[in-house]
Amino acid sequence: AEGIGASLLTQQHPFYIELADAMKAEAKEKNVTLEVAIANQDLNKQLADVEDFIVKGVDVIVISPVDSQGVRAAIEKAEKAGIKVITVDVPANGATVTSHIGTDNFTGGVKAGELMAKVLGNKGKVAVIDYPTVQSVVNRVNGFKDAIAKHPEMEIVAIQTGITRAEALAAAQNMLQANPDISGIFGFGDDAALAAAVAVKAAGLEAQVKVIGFDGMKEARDAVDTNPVMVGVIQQFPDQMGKQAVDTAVKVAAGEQVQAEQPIVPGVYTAK
Amino acid sequence: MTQQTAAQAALVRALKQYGGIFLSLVMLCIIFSFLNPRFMSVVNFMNILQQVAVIAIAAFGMTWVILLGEIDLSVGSIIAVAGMVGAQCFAFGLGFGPALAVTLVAGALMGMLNGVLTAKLLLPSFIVTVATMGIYRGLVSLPTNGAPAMIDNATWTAIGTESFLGLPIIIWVVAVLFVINQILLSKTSFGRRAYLTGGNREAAIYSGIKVDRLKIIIFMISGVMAAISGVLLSSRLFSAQTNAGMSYELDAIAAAVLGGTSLAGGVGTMVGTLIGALIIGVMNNGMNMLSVPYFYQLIVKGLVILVAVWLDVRAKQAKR
Amino acid sequence: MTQQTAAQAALVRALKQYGGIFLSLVMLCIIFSFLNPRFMSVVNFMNILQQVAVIAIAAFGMTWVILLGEIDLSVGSIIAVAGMVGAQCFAFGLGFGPALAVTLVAGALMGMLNGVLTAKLLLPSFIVTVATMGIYRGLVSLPTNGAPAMIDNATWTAIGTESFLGLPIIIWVVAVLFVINQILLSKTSFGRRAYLTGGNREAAIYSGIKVDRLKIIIFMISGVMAAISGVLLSSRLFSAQTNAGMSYELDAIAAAVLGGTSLAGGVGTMVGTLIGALIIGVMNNGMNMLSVPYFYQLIVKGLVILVAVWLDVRAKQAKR
Amino acid sequence: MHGSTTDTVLKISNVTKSFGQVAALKNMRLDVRRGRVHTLLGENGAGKSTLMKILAGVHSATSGDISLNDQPYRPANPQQASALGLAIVFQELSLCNNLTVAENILATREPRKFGFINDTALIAKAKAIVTELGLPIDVTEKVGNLSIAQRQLVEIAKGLSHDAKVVILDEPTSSLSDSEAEILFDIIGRLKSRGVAVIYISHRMEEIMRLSDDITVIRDGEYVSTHDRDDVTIEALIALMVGRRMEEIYPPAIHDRSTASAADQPPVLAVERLTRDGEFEDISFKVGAGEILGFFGLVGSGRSEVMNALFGMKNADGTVRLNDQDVRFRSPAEAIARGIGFVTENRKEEGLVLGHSVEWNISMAALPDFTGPFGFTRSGAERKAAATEVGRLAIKTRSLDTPSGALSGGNQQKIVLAKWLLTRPKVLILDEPTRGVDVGAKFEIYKIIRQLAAEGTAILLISSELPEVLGMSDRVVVMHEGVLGATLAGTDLTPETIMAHATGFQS
Ligand SMILES: Nc1ncnc2c1ncn2[C@@H]1O[C@H](COP(=O)(O)OP(=O)(O)OP(=O)(O)O)[C@@H](O)[C@H]1O
Ligand SMILES: Nc1ncnc2c1ncn2[C@@H]1O[C@H](COP(=O)(O)OP(=O)(O)OP(=O)(O)O)[C@@H](O)[C@H]1O
Ligand SMILES: [Mg+2]
Ligand SMILES: [Mg+2]
Repeated sequence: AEGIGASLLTQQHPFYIELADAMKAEAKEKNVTLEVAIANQDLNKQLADVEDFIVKGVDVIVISPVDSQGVRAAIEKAEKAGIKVITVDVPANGATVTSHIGTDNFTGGVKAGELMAKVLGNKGKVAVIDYPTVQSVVNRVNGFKDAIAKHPEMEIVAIQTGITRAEALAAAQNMLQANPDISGIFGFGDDAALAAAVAVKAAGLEAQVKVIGFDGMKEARDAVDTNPVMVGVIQQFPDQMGKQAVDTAVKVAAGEQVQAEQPIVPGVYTAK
Repeated sequence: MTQQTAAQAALVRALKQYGGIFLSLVMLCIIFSFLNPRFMSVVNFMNILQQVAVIAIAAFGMTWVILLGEIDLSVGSIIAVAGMVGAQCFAFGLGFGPALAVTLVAGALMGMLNGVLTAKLLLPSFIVTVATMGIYRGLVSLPTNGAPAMIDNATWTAIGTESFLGLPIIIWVVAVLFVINQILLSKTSFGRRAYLTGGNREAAIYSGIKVDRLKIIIFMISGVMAAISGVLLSSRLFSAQTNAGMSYELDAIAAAVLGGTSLAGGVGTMVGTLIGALIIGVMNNGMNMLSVPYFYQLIVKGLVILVAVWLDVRAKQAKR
Repeated sequence: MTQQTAAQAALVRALKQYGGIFLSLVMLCIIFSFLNPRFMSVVNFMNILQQVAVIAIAAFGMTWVILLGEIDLSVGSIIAVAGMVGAQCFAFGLGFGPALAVTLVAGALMGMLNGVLTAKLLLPSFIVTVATMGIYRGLVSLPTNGAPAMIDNATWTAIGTESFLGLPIIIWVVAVLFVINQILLSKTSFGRRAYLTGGNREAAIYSGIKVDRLKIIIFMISGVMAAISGVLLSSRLFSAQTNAGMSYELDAIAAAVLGGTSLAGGVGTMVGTLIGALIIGVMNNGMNMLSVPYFYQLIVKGLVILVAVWLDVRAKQAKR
Repeated sequence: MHGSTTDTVLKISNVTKSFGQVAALKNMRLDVRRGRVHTLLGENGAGKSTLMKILAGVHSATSGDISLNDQPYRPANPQQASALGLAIVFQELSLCNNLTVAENILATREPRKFGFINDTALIAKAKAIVTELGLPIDVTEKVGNLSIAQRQLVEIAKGLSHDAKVVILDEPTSSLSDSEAEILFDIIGRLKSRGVAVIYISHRMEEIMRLSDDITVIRDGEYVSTHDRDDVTIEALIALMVGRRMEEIYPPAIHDRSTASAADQPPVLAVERLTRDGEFEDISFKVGAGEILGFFGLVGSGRSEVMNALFGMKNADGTVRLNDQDVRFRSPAEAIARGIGFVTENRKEEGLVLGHSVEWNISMAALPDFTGPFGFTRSGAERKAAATEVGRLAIKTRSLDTPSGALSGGNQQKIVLAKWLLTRPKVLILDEPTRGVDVGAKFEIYKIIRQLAAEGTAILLISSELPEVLGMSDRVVVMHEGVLGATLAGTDLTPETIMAHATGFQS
């Protein structure tokens, strides 16, 4: 088969679903074949997926890496086979790709921190729900910490891991129980933020605690519109990312030159 | 007077039977109370009970299965499917009652498939449920292509968020299911048959127990319990997540085994399982309260499970 | 002439013993070849072998453990720890040889802990290894706080990427380990003791087998095999991932059970396990080649496991 | 006396053994001399197997002295015991079903070449052992595929394959019929002539009198007395063993055997041309109410298979009529519902749930009777019934809550019997019901069987003990290699005719 092979991190998250949908739509538009493989957050599976793409003989491979360093093996294998690689979302480390299209997660984290400072009046204790094994999340949280550190009267009192929505809910409940004076929670993703909002409501702290999320999928944007606890969400644009990835892949296949870095700056979504 | 001594005797007996594991639970609670005074509060215990509900209910079902000497690894996936079935029912326009019924029937059917494959085709349940774990996890993702599905039925979401007579509904559900399972296991012939079959399948067959039917019913119980867990989980999250319940089967098994259920079959109680589930819940909650970093939580949780099971094994040996 | 008939007889015997499962493998290959002509190519078979190596080697170790009637769920975590230990050794300035040695010793020690807790404290191995699964997964994250660690030792990474005599080194490693395990299991009294103990522990003790020591050694074998898997995996990925090998234990168990190893203990072969691992590998690869969407892959994989185990169980019943 | 020290191989004095609070042995003593068969006689639970397990290094004595060839003897494990020259054939089968006969016999002693097991030599060596012992067993067969009697022979081969100074045989004949037992007696004779000391445990008085040189009686874990075989009678031994005199071993028949015939009354159970490929064919018999129909045959003659088929465990062709109605049971549950009971031959695997209490085991087949409204167990009634059975059969147990696995073999057998008595069967199949049961208890069981017959139960009694079949049955069906040899009654019921049909010399 010819065309584009895409290896995506997961298919159980709205961000990646939207990304995949946008890619499929654009591929149809441009009339190229696109095959999608899901790594299910396992780098070894991603490598296997890429190896299988190589056997199948695709023209270009688009990867949303499971891990920025570990993806090197897959990229090198593809390049060795003469197949150009484009990364989306998470950049690759230690290997050069033809182009990278992705959100600047650190900047997004900084924006979240600034928004938090703004809604809390530059003071107060905040908590974070994180997912420490994912590089893009680590960048977001680091950006958030950086921004908060600029405000001397603000303090991060608790960081807990909440990978799934259920885990995030328990983590948020327990953090609120342990630190009843928290006034803000930053969730590394929509799931974490939405779970935190539920926990705030269950604890009856709607008047005191504000929640900010990251990703900005529809469910979270709706929550920002309707739920006063959800004061804002950092919005990524997977639709743009997917479209751009396929466009770039088509250009690469045609031998055209493309930009090595195509950053997509996240937006801040607050209540209408 | 005699009543009091009878109660005392019952307490002594309970302490003997659940001594090791009960001790572990109490010790954990004491340690956490010392480290964080907020741990010991009614609100927090409600929190713990609610957080542990999903695992506890799945563990009740798991206890039956393990009692037979079998295992059900598909429980986590059934939890996810149940939530999704509920969400799809509402998307289809059904009301709360019918949606709940359809969800529980779906749980029973998934359990039945596990049971039939194990009992009738004589496949080992471990491999059957590893396979159906994948199959059900695949199925749950089909309607929404992997995305979560919102649930906006007010009754459904009330289960996970509202209270009744001052207690969260979730806790009522756990309590009622505990009592039902406990009675079914310890007071009925059905429960006795499970114990006997788990103890020696061959002897049970020769004594006229319809082992295949029993096995299928018990896998159905496990499926229904998992489905109820799925209802609670999705109601707490206002949505059906396709990755919901991932690896909860291991927590459910850990709860049952902590509670003294023997993986070889024939031995186990619902009380033990409940205590086991509480240990897991208290541990998660306590460490969150202390802001223990995630990786250390994993380590501590593993160590506590080891110590608790060891205390229990020791207590049982001493009794002999 | 006689040699030929001897070979024929061996083939017939192998077909009888592995008939069900071997048939499944062949059928899968035929189906995939029809659906995608690129499937049937030397390059692709090398691909499959490399992709399945990590699972296959872990499954060799798992076969020993299951043969004893025990289980090792910590294998996936040991795979991750092994990679991380290697990475830390290099960060510490060690060369390839010492780093490899330290990694394998780490694997043996983790296995030993599982074995000692199971054999000496008499805890059920399921719960011991559920606990150590968490503990080891926590440990792997400590050095880098959850981040992956790069590995830039050229020899280490060559294992996963280079070839020797035209065959990828990974495939050599699998082949050598297969032969070693096969001989150890079928031709030495150590292997025979494992069969005896798994078949009837009491009888083994009466026959003078030091069952505890045997159990500890076998868990160590499983730990070392998992560590080798971890070396291969990290060399393929140029890095140690803290979530590496997650839930690979289930694939390893599935491979062993598909290959006819009985979870009740006492029955199993390395050949069967290798075939079982290949079925899993062929299935993953074949469905990728056909661009089967991920969720359908989960479903199909579950169904194929069920059908393969069922064919095998049937074949064994018919033989009787 | 000729008890010189050179003659004494094994000397046991003051040995005590407790399991928690249970004292299984109190101040036991025993002198075993070379070239002699020393029989240990005692009721079920007297402590015989426990003493043997101490000798074998499975248990260690709580206190006391044992010396082997005047050297202190305290084996830490079975391997040490075997290295010191002691071989044992255990009472409970200790074989590995998934391995072959050869692999079992030579477990941990496989012949090796360059450190690897030499399978050819393994099979040859096992074959040599089996042939030397004269056992009719294929050494490449998996033990799981053998009948329980054949497994017993393998167990014997395994125990005797060591070059031992002392050989212990713990109820080796309990699963054997007379012809296999003869093989064993031959072997014992050869061992004796080689100067080996044999410790022998059995509940069969005739063979004890025939085989033994010395007989030691023990009771309740305590030494009673030691006798030269020529100086005692069976009656005297039984009196010492059970602590009272027993007039007879078989209770008198209820009705006169010569006139009783199934023709007078309609049969309760009529089986016609029952056939199952490769196992048995054309089996036909009838049994009337109150009749005891004996089944005799050699090992593997297919009696148990026929009964399994009758009981719904296996399919078979042919017709079965119960009270003049055609029946075809697809499961034991159906058979039990129609009033059939089945005391199976292998109590450990098919009879008992060893981990559960005596009470639960006794009530298990009659569970529907103890089920009240909404499926609740009627635990009061259940306990009362179990207590009654324990009393009636004199089952020796600390309490109703004791796990059945902690009881001695004979008492376990009584539990299985109690379980089926509770179902009040119309037809009761008894497959080796007195296997491993002591004479006192045997008499109790015989009385119960007779009483059941008197109450109108039709009884199928399978036994490999000729005296038992002769003493108990109204008529006897003899089977040979899966076919029905003859149905004998009245004056035809002699040991000679039965054996002739069983061995196939007359057909
Ligand atoms: N492992 C054990 N734990 C507790 N009690 C035991 C154990 N083994 C034996 N006993 C008890 O020790 C006593 C003696 O048992 P043992 O098996 O030696 O009897 P036995 O003389 O061999 O009887 P039988 O003729 O029925 O075989 C019995 O009361 C039995 O219940
Ligand atoms: N579990 C089994 N699997 C395969 N074959 C068996 C099994 N049990 C018995 N057989 C075979 O079936 C035949 C009949 O055995 P069965 O046990 O019915 O004989 P029996 O007359 O009851 O003898 P006994 O009870 O004295 O051993 C034998 O040839 C035996 O090898
Ligand atoms: Mg005994
Ligand atoms: Mg028989």
